[in-house]
Amino acid sequence: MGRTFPLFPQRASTAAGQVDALFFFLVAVSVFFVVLIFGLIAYFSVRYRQRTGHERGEPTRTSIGLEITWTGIPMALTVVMFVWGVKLFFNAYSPPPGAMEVFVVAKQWMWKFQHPEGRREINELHVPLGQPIQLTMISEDVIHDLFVPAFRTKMDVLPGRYSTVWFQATRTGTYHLFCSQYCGTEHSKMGGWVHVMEPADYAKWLSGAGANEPLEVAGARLFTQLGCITCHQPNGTGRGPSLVGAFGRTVKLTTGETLVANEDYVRMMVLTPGVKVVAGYQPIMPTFKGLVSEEGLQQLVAYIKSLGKEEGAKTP
Amino acid sequence: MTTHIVPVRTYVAVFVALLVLLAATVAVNFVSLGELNVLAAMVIAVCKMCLVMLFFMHVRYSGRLIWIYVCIGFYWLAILIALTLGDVLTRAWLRP
Amino acid sequence: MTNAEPVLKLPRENYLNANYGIKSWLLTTDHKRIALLYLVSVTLFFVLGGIYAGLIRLELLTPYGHFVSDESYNKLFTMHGLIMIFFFLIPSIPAVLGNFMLPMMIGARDLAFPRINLASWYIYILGGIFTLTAAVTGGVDTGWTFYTPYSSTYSNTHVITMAAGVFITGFSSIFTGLNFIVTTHKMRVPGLTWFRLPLFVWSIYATSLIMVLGTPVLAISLSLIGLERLFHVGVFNPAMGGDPILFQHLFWFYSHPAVYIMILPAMGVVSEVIPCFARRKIFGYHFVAFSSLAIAVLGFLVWGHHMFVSGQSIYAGMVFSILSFLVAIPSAIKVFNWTATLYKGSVIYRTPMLYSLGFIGLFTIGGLTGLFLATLGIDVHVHDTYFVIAHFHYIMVGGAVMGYMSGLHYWWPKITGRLYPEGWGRLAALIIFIGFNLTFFPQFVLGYLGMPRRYHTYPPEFQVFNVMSSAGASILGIGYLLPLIYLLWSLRYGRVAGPNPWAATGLEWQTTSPPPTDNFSETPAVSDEPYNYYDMEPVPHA
Amino acid sequence: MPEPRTIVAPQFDDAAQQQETSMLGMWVFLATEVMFFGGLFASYTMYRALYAQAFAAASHHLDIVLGTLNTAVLLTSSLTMALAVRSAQVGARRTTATLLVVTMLLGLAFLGIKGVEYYQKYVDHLVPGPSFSFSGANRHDAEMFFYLYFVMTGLHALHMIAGVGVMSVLTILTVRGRFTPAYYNPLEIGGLYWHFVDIVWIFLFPLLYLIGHHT
Repeated sequence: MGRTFPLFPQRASTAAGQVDALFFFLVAVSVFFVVLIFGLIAYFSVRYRQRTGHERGEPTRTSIGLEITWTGIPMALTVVMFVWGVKLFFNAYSPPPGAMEVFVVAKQWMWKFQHPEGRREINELHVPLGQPIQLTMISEDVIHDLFVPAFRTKMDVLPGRYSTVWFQATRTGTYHLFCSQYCGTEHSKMGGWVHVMEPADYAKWLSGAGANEPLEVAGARLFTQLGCITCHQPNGTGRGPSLVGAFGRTVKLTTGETLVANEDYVRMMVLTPGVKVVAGYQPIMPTFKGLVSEEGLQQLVAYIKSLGKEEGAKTP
Repeated sequence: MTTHIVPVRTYVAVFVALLVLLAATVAVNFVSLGELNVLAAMVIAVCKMCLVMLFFMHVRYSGRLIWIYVCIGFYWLAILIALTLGDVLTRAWLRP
Repeated sequence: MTNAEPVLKLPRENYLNANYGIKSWLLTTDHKRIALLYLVSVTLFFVLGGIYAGLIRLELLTPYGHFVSDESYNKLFTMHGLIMIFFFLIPSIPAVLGNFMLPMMIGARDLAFPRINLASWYIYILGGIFTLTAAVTGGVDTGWTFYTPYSSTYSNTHVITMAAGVFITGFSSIFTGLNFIVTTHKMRVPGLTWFRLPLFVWSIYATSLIMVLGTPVLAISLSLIGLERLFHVGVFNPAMGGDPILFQHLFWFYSHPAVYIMILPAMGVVSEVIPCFARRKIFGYHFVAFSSLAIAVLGFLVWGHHMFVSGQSIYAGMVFSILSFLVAIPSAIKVFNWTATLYKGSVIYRTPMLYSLGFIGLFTIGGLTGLFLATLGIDVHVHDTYFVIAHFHYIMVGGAVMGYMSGLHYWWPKITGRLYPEGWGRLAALIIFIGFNLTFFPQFVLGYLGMPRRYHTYPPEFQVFNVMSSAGASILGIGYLLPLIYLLWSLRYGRVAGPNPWAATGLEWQTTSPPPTDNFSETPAVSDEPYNYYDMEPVPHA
Repeated sequence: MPEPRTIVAPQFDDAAQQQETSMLGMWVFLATEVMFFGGLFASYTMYRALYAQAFAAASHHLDIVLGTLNTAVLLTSSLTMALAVRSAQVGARRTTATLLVVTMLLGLAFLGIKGVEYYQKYVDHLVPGPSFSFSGANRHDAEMFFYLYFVMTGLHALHMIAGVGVMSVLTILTVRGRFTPAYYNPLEIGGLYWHFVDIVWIFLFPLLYLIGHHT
């Protein structure tokens, strides 16, 4: 944080080293071509400079061989870059199973985080070392972007749709967290810090804020408060389908379409229930738009997810 | 000038064909063909467009350059729609 | 100065003195006069955009945002981007140099539609008036990218006025492009086949294709933003089931190819200047010509690389990544061919040549750093950071503006009939090259360090590089002031150039400088391939 | 017919070059127009893919009879336009003028019918905005359909209005005897524009009125 003069960003995640390796490969290729082109230009323009004022250049002949060479070599190099880049890219957006899920809500101009154990924080994110962390993010207003340079991770945070990114921290410390998608007046102040802690310290930090309610418990309470429970009964006898084990399952809709019940689907069903009704049910569910905040929605998602894990457990 | 004068008969024949196609597209709409309904509607629309362009707009009697510029707009439009749709339709693939 | 040259005189009758008075300029249909109208107006916008840039760099000297407020800073970079892109870079080479030179290079008396050409300028000015209105009444803070839903719902600034300005100016470039396409097809002199065309014409033709096919999509997406702001319903509003990413698709469908609108004409200029001052026919003419068309076509297939982290499908990201690599190939082909042209040439260091050599170097760096951004894994880290800023300034300032300066100096004697002081020209080129690199190279480091773009305040550890950048910007500013002064000076006091001061090939040099209103006293004929420098006289001494 | 009326602008060598040039110019302009509407067609395609059900439901609120009638009106106007150009080619001035007026009237009829449809939508609260109401839970998606409907047909109607303006100028020029079998460029170009606007409608009709089958 002090007045240092860094030339290279810190490396604090499993992805950082991999991204840097590819970066250095591209730097090497670039330096080679820059030296080649600058060198040739300098050499030619000195070696073949006009001396007497009467010389003329030699006639030009087309050389198909040369043209093919300098088309082919760059093309081959770009294929290497492409394949290598795709590998890292897919990795950055495919969270490993079992990652710890932190929910993020972005709004002009702050970041709100909810840990699975229920602790909430603003503009600061505490994470344990060595544990894959999946961020499930949504915006309340415009497009934002969560960027942690030390982790080499970045993902836009959209209104109306969840986006995810994941990382696994490898060094304890405090790192910059930026909003890198322009979002209005205080865009440059919409930042904070990521604190990577030893797992034991993290556990201590979690319990430090007094009694925390795990997210799925908060979600379960909302589920009761909003009256969802009256129709979505765990034994399937209600007017709506039972949500036990529903998350992640492929569902068939009244229209004949099928889709996978993911976070977006859960959110959509709460806000605009009549659009994608599960086959065999009536579109009678009322909308809860305006009655539940983005944080509340994330708690409901967490709750319904937890129902998927343990059959019929955790009834409030 | 070397302009081609199309006989009135041709114009009228094209017009009748257009009206028949119009009737066809409305008629097909009253038959349930599932996904094929969209296809039928679009195929008929493209046929109508070709008739208008080839005869009313004299593309049939025009040089290669005109043909290129007739096609170019549609080609670019196809790029726009195909790549945009490519994004929308594959978004759900990664995260089920 | 030793050999006794004949004393040159300006031609008695030329397009500049054919008639006088303000009306003879404002109602002219002469492509050469319209080019000068554009020259004056784009220069004014360049100065304005430059002032915004100066204020941005001044603010970023310190990390804490001492100088202006958050809101003002956001307006500064928005106006800088909008003015530089839509009112300077896009019209600069096509509407000034292309307008002047295209008909002359193909031996025509004028463009195909002279009145539409004049109308284009008026449309451009009208768009400019809207923009200035938006600027004077408080500015716009959406960023030049107008991302929704910020621009459509949240911003409280004059978005509609500004969008209208860009919309209107868009039609100016559509009509310019249309005019160039038709002129290139239909107005060439007998004997001037496609493979005898100067490469500048090829590149302007490719540019025009992009203008004609891309700009309307920008126009319609800006209209949709306007409608959305007016009626509070629209296609981009997520609260209404709209998808803000759709806007990004439509916007970049134009705005990525727009980068090629800026760089392709500059490449055309370089392809003229390098053979002339290397006294050698261009290497690989067909490859350079077709690479322009390849860039125009492939350039439309890569827009999604601006959206790798936007929530676009990652499979679409993959497709856009490979296509983005593909579009780098024709640019590489050009660079290698220009370099090969120098081999066994007879190189003369005149001002246009210095700018063109600078172009090749800076464009090489800009192009190679483009590969970093096309590489998915790296883009995740550097997207929306100063790395991107540095990259596109290497392309747009190091590339397009260098090319524009090169072309302006190369054709200045043809346009005005007079030579500028060569020593000052070389000095300015050197200052600009140094100032440019000092301004923008540190930004690559800043970007990889993780400094996001559009940041008014930033962590203090980034200050050193920001100070370097601001220092470079002041050198760059001086560099741009010099040509403004000595070019104006040369209008009156410059040495008379004569019809062909560079002993260059090309039809534009076969008429007097400045040319007569009809361009040629008799229609020239072409029976040979271009750039036959082997049979040309040597260049006269400076 | 008076030959001097064949005006060749100074930048051209002869009338043939002038004619080819203006035709090419118009086709390039139409390519631009394709992309101008293209942005809307792309938006439409995307949302129709996302909200297929709602689009079908909303589409059933459009009047298929008026839509079909309007299509027929426009197709007829294209025929009269093509015939007008033809009669100019053979030098039948009066026929040309008459056919142009008929074309113009058909264009106005189209706009009139469109106006009736707009009014019905207004009465039915189907204009997007605060007063929009749509039975069924997918109100937003239906609103999106109607928004696109109004923007697309609105832009088309603007083109029609411009087309009617062009027609009236052409009629005046025809009556004044400005066109001859040797020079009728403006007519031919005006015709291209009119047919293009017709083609846009040929696509708008099935895309907006004929989604999901009717029973």
